[in-house]
Amino acid sequence: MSELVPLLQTKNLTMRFGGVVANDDVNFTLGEMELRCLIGPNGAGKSTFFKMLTGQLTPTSGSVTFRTHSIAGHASHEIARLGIGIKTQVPNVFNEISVREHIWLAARRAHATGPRIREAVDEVLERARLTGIADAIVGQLSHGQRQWVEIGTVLAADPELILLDEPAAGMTDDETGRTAEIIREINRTKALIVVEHDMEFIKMIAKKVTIFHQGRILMEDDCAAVLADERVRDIYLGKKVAA
Amino acid sequence: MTRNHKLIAQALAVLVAIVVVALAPGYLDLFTVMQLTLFASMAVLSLSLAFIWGFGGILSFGQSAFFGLGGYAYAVAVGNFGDSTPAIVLAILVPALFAGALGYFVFYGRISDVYLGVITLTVTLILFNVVNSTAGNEYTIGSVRLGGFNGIPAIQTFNMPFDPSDILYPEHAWWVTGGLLIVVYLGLRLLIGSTFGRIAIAVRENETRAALLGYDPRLVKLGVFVIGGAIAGLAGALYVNWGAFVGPTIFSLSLSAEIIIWITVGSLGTLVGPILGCVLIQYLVSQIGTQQTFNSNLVLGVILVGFVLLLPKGIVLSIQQAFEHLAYWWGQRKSTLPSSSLDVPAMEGEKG
Amino acid sequence: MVGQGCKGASLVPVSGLQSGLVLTSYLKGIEMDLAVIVALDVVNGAASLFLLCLGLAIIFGMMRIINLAHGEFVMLGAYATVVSANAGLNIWIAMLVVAPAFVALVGLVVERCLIRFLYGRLIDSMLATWGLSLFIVGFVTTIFGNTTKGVPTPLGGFSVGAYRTSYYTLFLLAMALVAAGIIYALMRHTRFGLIARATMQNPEMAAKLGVNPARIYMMTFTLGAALSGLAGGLLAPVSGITPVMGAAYIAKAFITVVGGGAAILSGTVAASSLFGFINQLGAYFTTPVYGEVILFTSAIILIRLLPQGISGRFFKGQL
Amino acid sequence: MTLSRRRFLRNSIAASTTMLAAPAVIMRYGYGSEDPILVGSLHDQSGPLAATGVPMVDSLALAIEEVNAAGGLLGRPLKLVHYDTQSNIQLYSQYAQQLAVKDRVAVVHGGITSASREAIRPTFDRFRVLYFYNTLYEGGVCDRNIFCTGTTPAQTVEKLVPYAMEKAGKKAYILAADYNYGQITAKWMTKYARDHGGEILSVDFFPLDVTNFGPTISKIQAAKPDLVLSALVGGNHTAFYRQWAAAGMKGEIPIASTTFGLVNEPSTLDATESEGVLGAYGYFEELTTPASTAYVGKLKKAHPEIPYISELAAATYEGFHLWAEGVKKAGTIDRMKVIEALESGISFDGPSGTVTLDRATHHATRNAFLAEVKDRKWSVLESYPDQKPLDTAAVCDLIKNPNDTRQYEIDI
Repeated sequence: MSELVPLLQTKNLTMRFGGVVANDDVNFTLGEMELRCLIGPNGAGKSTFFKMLTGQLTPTSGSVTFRTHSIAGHASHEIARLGIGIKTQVPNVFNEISVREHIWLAARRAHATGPRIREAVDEVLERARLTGIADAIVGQLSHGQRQWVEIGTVLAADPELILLDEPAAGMTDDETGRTAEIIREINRTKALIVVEHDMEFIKMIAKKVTIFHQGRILMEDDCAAVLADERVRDIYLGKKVAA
Repeated sequence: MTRNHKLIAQALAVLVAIVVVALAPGYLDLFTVMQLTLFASMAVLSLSLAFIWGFGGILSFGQSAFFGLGGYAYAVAVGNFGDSTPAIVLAILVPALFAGALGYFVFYGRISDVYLGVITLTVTLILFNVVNSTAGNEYTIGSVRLGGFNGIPAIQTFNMPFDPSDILYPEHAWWVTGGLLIVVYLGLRLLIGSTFGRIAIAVRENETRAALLGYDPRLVKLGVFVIGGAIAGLAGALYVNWGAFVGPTIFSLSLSAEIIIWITVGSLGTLVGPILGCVLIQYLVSQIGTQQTFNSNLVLGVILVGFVLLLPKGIVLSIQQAFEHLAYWWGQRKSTLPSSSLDVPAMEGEKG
Repeated sequence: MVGQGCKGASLVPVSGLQSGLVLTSYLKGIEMDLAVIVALDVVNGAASLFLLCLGLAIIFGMMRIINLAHGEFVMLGAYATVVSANAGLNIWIAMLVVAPAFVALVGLVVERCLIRFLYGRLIDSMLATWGLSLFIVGFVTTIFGNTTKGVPTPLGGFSVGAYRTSYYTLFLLAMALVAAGIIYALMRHTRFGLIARATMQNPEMAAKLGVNPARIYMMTFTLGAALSGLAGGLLAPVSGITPVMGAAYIAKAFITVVGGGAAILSGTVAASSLFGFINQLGAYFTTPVYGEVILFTSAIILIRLLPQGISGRFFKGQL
Repeated sequence: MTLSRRRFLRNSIAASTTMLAAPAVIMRYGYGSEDPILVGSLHDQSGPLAATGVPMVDSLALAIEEVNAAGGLLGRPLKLVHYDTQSNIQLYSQYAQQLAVKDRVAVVHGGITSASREAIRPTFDRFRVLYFYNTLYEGGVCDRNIFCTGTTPAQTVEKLVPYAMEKAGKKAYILAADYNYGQITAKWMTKYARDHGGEILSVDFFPLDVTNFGPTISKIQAAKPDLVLSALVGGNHTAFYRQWAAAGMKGEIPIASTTFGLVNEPSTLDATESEGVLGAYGYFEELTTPASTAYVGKLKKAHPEIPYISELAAATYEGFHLWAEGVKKAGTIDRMKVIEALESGISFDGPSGTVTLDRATHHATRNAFLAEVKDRKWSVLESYPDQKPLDTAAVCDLIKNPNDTRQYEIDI
């Protein structure tokens, strides 16, 4: 995909916690309808990056631009209304609410009328294969099911940009395949950023991959090139990087 | 199916409540009716916190601040206007505005958890101290002296709307208070079922998730808090109407704590529970005072501790659970998933 | 400022005038001795507040349990002191040994019979301890009646210039420092302290380290109770001893501990110094009523500015 | 709001009540009026005010026993109906309704703080139940349905302040509890000090939960008064006397108080802390008149745990006997007839001497005494016979305005 029209752009984005630098001078650009994978070892700063994109953290310095809106430091709900949705790393759901209600809460922001909302809810339930447990209480579901509830919630909100933090974690092979399928399907109309550790999964979906290391962007290239890169292997094997 | 059954059961319960309220004065002696009036006004107060705590996830240690403000607003207004009609309106508006200001300060400052509790508690203590030191003649609003610790005595009670010469009899005061309790209960029930109520529950369950879906948790909580404040203010007016008296002890720490006790005893996350808990504890406290054998504190303390240890979920949810187990035993239910509770119970202690 | 000539001219605002007078003379810097005395009052206020809060802070900081029976623990400490001293025991032993030991024992029993069922349930634990506080008040009333003969303040007084104050003020300050020192050493240099700090920062981590959290909680609660008892013992000679005396302490202690934040020692020291300072100065320059109102207002502002308490901002991860 | 609709509402309500009222009539008027005459009592037996309330109830119970032993009133025995108000104003209102509406007592004795009295006074007015308030208070209540038998500032403070100034000097520093009693008493102290050429250096008020008096003690020293006048109230405030002594101020500046010793302060404090404090009340346990020793003997025999019998207990005892005298004179327990009998100048010779009810104010003309703490006991120095409630009399005339129900704040 082209980068002619940046959907999302960060400039010199930096986040410090006391003495710890979680993100350092990150310059990141994402085009409309692009699908990007983020990889990197634990502590590389991927989740912090996501939190700054969604307003959960205010960057120490630098800017985030979504289309024409500068969103760094804005409240989460304002950013969400602009059209950024996120599935966080740990299932982040409403435990005491039914699955249907859960999806409904997301769908009613995206659709104007009652019938249209109900339609959208049924559609998402079907797509995320949640129809059978639509009336169950989320807190009583398994970890994998809750992952799907969260993915469904993000889908129902119908955002322009979807951030997925480890969507396949804890899923069976079958479910992982289905997730990849859904991601490709979404990507026909929307942009996505996906954080994942599972290289097999990356291979299923990735076009372009960005590597985070120690809070910075180490490299950015298409999937095959990244996987072939010496430095990336070193990082994942825990060796020191000679760069 | 079960949802419909539940609705029918609830509608029946409300109907029974209306009939009981209407017929009570005919069958009970006057004192019992007056005592029920008190309990009903306190139950409205209980509902106000039950709503903001159980459905908004906001634990206020200072709900009595709004209750007291409502009581004082009513007393001052009725003393000046001579008509209870606008006074009741003010008793709702003043605490609602105050809750709005306090809520804005708190929620937009991202204060939560136990810190929120401390702020609400402290505001109550300030109100107590301030009102307590208004004994002098100079503290007069219109024609009403605030009276400091002694409070405002002999406050005019409710009259027929816009007719100050027609003061309500105790029986009528009961109809008004009991009726308003039902109205507040129904109103809250509808509100919880409405879009706003469902969003409020979502915010209670997971603020971050709600925000990431585009809901402003601060605004939602502020709305819940203001509604709770307004209801508590109404309860204050009803309370003053019952006792014809208001004093600064209405802002006391012990009343604030007592409301929390009512709700826990009755079951947090329900609306019926807090009403039950309130009436039960109030009745108990007044019964304890009629015996001389045991120190009142001793008895109340034992009961409270016993409740927390033996029925931590409160009466309503415990009974409901017992019924569900029974039903399960009789094999009447096939569902593999245990059903949710009547209302949505809050998960305390798991947050943060 | 109002001049001296106004003395006794009008009735109602007298106290305001007088505080104004004291303020001017204080600001003139003439009365050095008065300044010393006021400083002593302020330090004493902070030290008493610190002693009163420490037990609550340890229990809250490490167990996330707000012990609403804290005031009653203080009261039990005072009663233990008074009863044993009136029975002929040396006052110092009564204050420094009997009071903390007795209340520690009470704390141990309470933890075993009540608190241990309530870990992780903040609200339930508050309700249970509220019930406990009522129970203790009722129990003590049943045994000792509504009032009890106190013990006289030991040590006597001394003069600073034209002013007199008691040695006991200095003793309280010293005891606050000693208590802080002991807790610091305990936390820094013992195995219990190490585990306790780990528990404070991450309860799950501590459990993974193979420590039995139940035992740590039991010891912590007992320690907190002992410190509350010590505070009661130390305050017994300068307070009115009644079964309901605890009620006067609980709100202030609660606000101070939460204002201090999660770091037990630094947070409590900072918050009690700040609040003690504000309260005493407020009481001195205005009236005790406004002293309290000013204290409460500043507590609200503090929490608004620092939603995690003082230590959440300045002493993160410290003791 | 149209009248006709409202009237319809009222009518239909009335109709439904009559229809449903049948069983209630039986329940409500089922009690006969024979057998015991019920005497209501509302006093705090638990909570912060318990120390004050317990001796008052004991004293009331003793008085009832005495009357019963002598054959009762109007040939009927008396029965005490007591509720523990638990230091909680709401319970005062609740139990007041219970006594008035359910138990239908002939008279109520009770109320400790002025706030509790003001909470229940309208209830007894409304349900026409005679009410006796037997506590020392700030004065000014003007209501034909209530009799206040305790002392007011004109009876005690008026003696205490000049006496203390005579002894110590003209410059005084006032400490008072921060509620109505303290605030009004402080005004009276100021007035009496001024009247006798004295000067008030400062008036400081303290919330009831203040326990640290360090800054106050410094402030007092900075002001250098000859005398400290105290209207501090309750267990927490007792701390002042202890911290005062601890600072070594005991011998330096004398203290006179209108509240010290009302509960049992001299016996709970150490001699070094209480020695020399001056107080003036309507009764001291140490009075050696035969009536006083007999009363103390009986009460302590029945309730040996009472630490001290103060004016509060004695006035309750005397208040009850005054009511009994009124009933005897009226020959009925009918409220209005008893009030009229009591207004005819009824008096009773009690432990404090002769107590007479004043018709215009419904307060008591009674003896006052001034005493000093010596070795943890009061030593009575002066007695002032037949002190009239002049403060309340300045604002209240129930002969002229029988329908008055206000509590006046007397302009001083």
